[in-house]
Amino acid sequence: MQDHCGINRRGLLLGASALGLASSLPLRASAQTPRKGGTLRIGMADFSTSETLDPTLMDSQFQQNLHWQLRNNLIEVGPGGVLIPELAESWEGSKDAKTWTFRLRKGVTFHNGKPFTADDVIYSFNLHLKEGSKSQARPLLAQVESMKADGPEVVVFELKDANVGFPAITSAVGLYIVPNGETDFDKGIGTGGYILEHFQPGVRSVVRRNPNYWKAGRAHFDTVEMICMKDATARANALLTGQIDAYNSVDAKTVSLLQRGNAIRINRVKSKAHFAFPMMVNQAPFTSNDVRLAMKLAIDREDIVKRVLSGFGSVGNDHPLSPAYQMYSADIPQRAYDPDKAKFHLKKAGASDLRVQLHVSDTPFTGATDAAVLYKAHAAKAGITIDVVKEPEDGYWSSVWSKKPFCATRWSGRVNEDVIFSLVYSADGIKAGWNETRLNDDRVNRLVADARREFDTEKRRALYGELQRIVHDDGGSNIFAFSDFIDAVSNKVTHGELSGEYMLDGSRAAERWWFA
Amino acid sequence: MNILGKLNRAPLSAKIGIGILAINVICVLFAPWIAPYAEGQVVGDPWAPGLVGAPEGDLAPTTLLGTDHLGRDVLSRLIFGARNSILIALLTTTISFSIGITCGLLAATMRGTVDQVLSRIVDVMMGFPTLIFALMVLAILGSSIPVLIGVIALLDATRVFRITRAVAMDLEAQDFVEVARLRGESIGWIMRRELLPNAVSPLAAEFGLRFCFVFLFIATLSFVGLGIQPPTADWGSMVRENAAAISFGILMPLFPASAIALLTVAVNMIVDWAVASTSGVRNDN
Amino acid sequence: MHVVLSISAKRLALGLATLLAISLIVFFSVELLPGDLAEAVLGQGATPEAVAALRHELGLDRPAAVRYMAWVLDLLHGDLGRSLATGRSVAELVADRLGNTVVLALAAAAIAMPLGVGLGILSTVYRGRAFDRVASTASLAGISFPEFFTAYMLVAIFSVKLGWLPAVALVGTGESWLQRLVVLTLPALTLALAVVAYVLRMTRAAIVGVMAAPYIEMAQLKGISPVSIVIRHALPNALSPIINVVILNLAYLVVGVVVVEVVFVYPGLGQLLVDSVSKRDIPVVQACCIIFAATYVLLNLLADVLSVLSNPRLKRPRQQV
Amino acid sequence: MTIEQRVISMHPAVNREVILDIRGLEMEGFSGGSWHKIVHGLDLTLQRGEVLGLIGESGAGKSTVGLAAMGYARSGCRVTGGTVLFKGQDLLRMPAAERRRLRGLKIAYVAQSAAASFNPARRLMDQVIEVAVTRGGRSRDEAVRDAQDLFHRLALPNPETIGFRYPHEVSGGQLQRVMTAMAMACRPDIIIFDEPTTALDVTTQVEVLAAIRRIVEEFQTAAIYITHDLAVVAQLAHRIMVLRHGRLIEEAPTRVMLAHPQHEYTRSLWAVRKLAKDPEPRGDELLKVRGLLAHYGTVPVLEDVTVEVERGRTVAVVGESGSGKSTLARVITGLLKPASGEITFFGEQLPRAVKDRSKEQLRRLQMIHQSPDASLNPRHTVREVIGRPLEFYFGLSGQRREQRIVQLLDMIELSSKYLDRLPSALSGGQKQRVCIARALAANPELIICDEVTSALDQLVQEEILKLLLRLQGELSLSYLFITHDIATVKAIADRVVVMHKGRVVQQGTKAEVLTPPHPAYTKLLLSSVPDVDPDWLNRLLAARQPAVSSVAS
Repeated sequence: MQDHCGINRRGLLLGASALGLASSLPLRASAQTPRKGGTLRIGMADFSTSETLDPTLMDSQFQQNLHWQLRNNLIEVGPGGVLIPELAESWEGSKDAKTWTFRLRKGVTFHNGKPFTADDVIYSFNLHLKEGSKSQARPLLAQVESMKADGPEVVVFELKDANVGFPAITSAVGLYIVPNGETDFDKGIGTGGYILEHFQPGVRSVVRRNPNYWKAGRAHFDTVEMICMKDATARANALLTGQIDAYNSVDAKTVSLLQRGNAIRINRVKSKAHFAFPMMVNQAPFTSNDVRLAMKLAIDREDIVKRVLSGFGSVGNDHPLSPAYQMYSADIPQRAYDPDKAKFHLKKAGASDLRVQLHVSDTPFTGATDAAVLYKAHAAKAGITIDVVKEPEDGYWSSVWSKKPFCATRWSGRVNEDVIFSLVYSADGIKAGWNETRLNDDRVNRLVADARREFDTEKRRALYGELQRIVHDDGGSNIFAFSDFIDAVSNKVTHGELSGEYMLDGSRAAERWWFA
Repeated sequence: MNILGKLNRAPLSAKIGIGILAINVICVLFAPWIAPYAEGQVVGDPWAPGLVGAPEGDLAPTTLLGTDHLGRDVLSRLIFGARNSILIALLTTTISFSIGITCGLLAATMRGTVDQVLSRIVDVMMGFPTLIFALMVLAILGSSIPVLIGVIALLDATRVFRITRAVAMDLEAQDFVEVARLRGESIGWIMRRELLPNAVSPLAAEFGLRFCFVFLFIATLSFVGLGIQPPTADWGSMVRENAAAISFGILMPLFPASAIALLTVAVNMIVDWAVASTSGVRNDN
Repeated sequence: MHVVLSISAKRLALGLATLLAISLIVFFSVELLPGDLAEAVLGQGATPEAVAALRHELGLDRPAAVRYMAWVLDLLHGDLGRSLATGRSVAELVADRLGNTVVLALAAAAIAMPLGVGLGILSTVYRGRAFDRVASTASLAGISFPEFFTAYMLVAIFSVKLGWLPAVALVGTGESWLQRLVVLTLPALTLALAVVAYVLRMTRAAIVGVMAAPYIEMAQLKGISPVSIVIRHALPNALSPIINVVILNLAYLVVGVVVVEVVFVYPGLGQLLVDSVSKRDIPVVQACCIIFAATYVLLNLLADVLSVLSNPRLKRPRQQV
Repeated sequence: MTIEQRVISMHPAVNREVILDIRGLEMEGFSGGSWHKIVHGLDLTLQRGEVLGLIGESGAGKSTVGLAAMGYARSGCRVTGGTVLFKGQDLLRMPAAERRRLRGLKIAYVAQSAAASFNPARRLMDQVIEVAVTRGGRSRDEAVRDAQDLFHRLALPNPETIGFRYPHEVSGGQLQRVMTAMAMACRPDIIIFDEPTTALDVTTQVEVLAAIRRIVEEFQTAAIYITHDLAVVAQLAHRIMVLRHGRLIEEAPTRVMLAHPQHEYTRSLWAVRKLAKDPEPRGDELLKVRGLLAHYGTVPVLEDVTVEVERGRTVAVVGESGSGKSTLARVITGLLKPASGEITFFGEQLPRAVKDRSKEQLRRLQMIHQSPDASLNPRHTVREVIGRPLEFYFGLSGQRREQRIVQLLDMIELSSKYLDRLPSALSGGQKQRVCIARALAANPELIICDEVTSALDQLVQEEILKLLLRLQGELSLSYLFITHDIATVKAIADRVVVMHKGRVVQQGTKAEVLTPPHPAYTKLLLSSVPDVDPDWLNRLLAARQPAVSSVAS
């Protein structure tokens, strides 16, 4: 059977379970007709002075936004996780889901006037694959056996193994399309809605509208300026005084204060990002699933969401999928704080006075230390002693995470379920160094492979449901919370339904928003 | 002379200073008994107004100074904060003065190479931006309270060294030190018994200032994410955590900031008086 | 004048030695930082192979001593190196921001130094009286507030409440000097407030110290007026410590403004340094530290020379009559 | 001007206008936390053109009274009663601004230390003419010319250019004369001279005294001349008032006072000059210094100095400041390493540096410093000061140490009630006694006394010298006595070493050195020591008119 994955079908496929997650005012906003003009100024929280416009390097919010102002992917992820054809007009997979053919959009040109062709796609993807590439997209593309152009408008990907989720991969951060042979990435040449005027890393960027933008009904602003603002209060002050029109990473404490006036609107979006305390299942005492269960039962998730996330998040259920994922299983009962039951499991494991060390710092997420301290208090009621070990913030990922048997972690959302399960919970993940719990369960490995081959949505849903259940019951990770994205926006700015992939409307605010 | 009599004759500023200090000391000693709530207890909505600064006609608030960003009682946290802040500042200043004074006296007594080496080391340390130095050390060693104390103490010690050295150099030129040298006394004895007792008064003034700057430095470090880690209450962090509220017209962060300022002013008033009364300098003309 | 020159030369040599020592410390303490650029770049997903590859590419696998020598040699040729993270020239990266930092420091100094010295002189003239007490207590209270708090207060009042001045100091490319001045007002004021108190107290202390000298009593016995005594008789003798405190605070204004830069989103050198430390972009960290240290050394040198010039005893050593 | 004129002018002025009239002056000083009376109802009158000598020991209140004559009280002092009438106006009751206008213009002041009283940051000329230009109604040029004229009259070298130097570029004696010119700049009615020559060497003192006297007479300025030295005041004053503890003891015209002092206290003031030790024959050699050469940096301060001290004898080293006599002490004690030469003590050669000497060597050689204030640690009690050498050298502790301390106190004639006092609670003489006890505690053979009496009042000087003599007799101590004061030499020495510019110019027994014929420098030195005789200065100036400046500078 050949599956034609055009937008309608895909929308049906993926959008069916999409929840109305954006809590802001999508209806009123989208009812208006977009108006062109004005300068949008955004205060960006996440940036670095050392960043460039090389698609293979780093991954800050600032960079993502700037890339998507200047460049396009083959596929765009819309609100509710819908895949929208971008530079690819359509795509289809072979029956065995190993060959994927992308048909490219015609008549698109780069900012420098060069027409967009299949060679550009192949060059752009190869940037990540070439020897010595540091790209975070590289593991995602590891499954690609070969790429070839079939005329200027068609690109064919041959995969090593079947993967029905491959098209979604092309929407990933980093897989922006740049002109064939481009080496000076800081010129910012792309096919995007804006053309680069000025870029000073760690300070700001200015772009102006691309008059020849191929996408209809997008990129409404004359210019878009992004300003790097590390300090949350500075961002709030700048918005309050009208020096900027929007900013991301709102300090949860100030949300209610920002909402006092009526000039500012808070955009709160449920995200796929989760916080967890992973335990290595191959290290004592976590080799016993009873111990792991006891640890999972001994944490009061509600308390942490309320106190560490100031309520801007939701409780996790010890598997990596939030309701923002298409294949989220609502059937698995929510695990609750139950010290008595935890004691029972401990007794069963013969570890009644369990003492463990939890290695944390605020590097994985702000408040990780607080969360650990709260966890320590919760667990004490189950007779578990947690010694919170405060590790240096710098070097946390290299010397603590995935090295210590019990630590803190954060995972931002991934394009689809396959990526997160294969990357973090499979045997392949152990090889690649991403499997922080060292879970090596044959059932998991098999289910991940099966799901990749399964075109039928409902069957896939069942497979992923089983995966979630296994990780929930037997996995090593104590996934206690999903965070929300909070942006603050001036009421002058209008927009449609918001995407939950990243802050600022999936990092595409510049293209999607307009001034009322 | 008896202390009470001396106190009685102290100028008004010194009396005010002593009063403020006494209140702080009581907070340090008896925090759990006098604070209305526990250190981390959530008592209301975030930034709820207290009796002070509540808009008229509002329901009677349950707290005196309102609540902080997590809804904890500000007064209680101020009282507990006094304990942490003051003890940390005291410990830090004590360590920095021990190091600074020892090295300063050593440099002044030994002169020559020892003096040159110590002075150049201090030059180098002072040539480093303080905050950057702290950032790098804290990045290497991790931001725990002992490391924090050590880093600030070391940085402050450079200043103490300079002052001690200058004072001790003057003293060292006095005949009584020469007498001790001629007697054959050891360096240690000269430092401890001849120089130190006479250097106390100028150093006391510095102690007052340095003591207070520890609060500020910790607050600044926590501003860049390296200070005292929550949920420990300390004044600097309280200012930092709640500073954002100022933009919204909420005065809560003023309370811990004022606590720091008050203590600073108080300590310096006392020090000014102590220095003036021991050195006997008067200004009547 | 040869005395001034010889003292300057001596100080310069000492300063260069200090710089050399600082360069050593900078270089090798960066080595001590846990993790390195390779790991910082690769982040959560760093595999040992990728880290090793990147380290090799960046030359981090050469012995530290070799890299230090190469770095110092380049430095002597005026080459600050290239950023490991971006490959951009460090000099380019630093130039703009250094300019910004210096402009801010000068703006703050323009407010703080005359104010501090002036108030210090007035405090001495009126010492022991209400003006002196108020100035001393207020300035003390002023430095008791953390800088970021002062900054937020100023923003809350002058930007959010009154709307007179911008809340963040965004400097682009095309503004006029007047616009720049407006933008710089609040950050400069914040810094000035932090510095004024020191300058005031030190100025006062320096002059009061001189006021005990016999020549001041002599001036009083000559019937010179109190204001004239402070300005014409005491001040010239207190110049050296005052110059020192002014210059040291100037150094602080250049070097210690990270916090103010963050609050006002001002792209200065401090922020670049802090950011580069966390990113382990070693050449940038080293360059910034050396620039800061050089600033400190140079300003100290300036203070020494000015002290000598202000002191006839040093400027004109005794000749036999 | 001839000598005859000066002699005539020494007669007291009669029945001239009273220019200053102090009645019932009461003053208090602040010490130990409360106010104490320091001047008790003093009366003083000064006529136009008259020079009044005000003498007394430290603490007598003479400076306080001198300043009160300007309506000025130092910090820690206040006027509590009486009137100070200047030309009939009460200085104490007029507005501060008005009083200030009189100072410098009508009443001027010459301070003790010119080096400290000139502003080091400003040129001399600016300071000299400041009042004349700002309030004296003169143009700058006028004032400068006048100052140069005054410099000339005061016999300053290079009178045209000296004013454009900074204070540190001019010697102490010259500065004192420049300060006199400054006082004279506005031709005041009164000048207060507050010990203007006390800090100077005797040879310099002569010149300054001569200059002051000449100019005061030339302009017929009334003056109050404050000093502790009767011999000095005798050369200048028409009339002398002796103060003690803030009270007037005796007042008389100069010649009357010198010839017939009425009061016991007045007589005792120059008693010290009568003390004289009979020289003893040579004894066994104890210390021998041979061919000593020393530098400070590159400047030579001792050149080929050879000195011997015998057991139980006193060698006095005399010389003016800069003669190298104190350096000699520093080299012998090991504080300053000589470039060459050797020091033999007790038959063995002493290591050059103090840190290389054995405890025993250190113990035998003790030193007493000039200023008891500086040589006692202000934070150590008498017990600690005296007890430390006992503990350090002999390991004494507890009861035995205590006994020995009391014994030592007894030797220096202090009672044991002083044991727990801090130096600040002792008088200058008591402090110096404690220093002596500290040296004695080591049971030394030789004590180097570095100007041990020069910071003390004359009466106290005498007591200390007597004490030292007695101890020498009892303990057969040897002293190396460094001093600039010939009277002290006469009082204590067996042998004398005269030093000048780092060299020994003469040495021998006391009789040999003090009786003519003298080498040139010794002669200058001896002749410059003032006599208590109003005609001494006249005679001296007459005798050595051409010679003075060639040898003394």
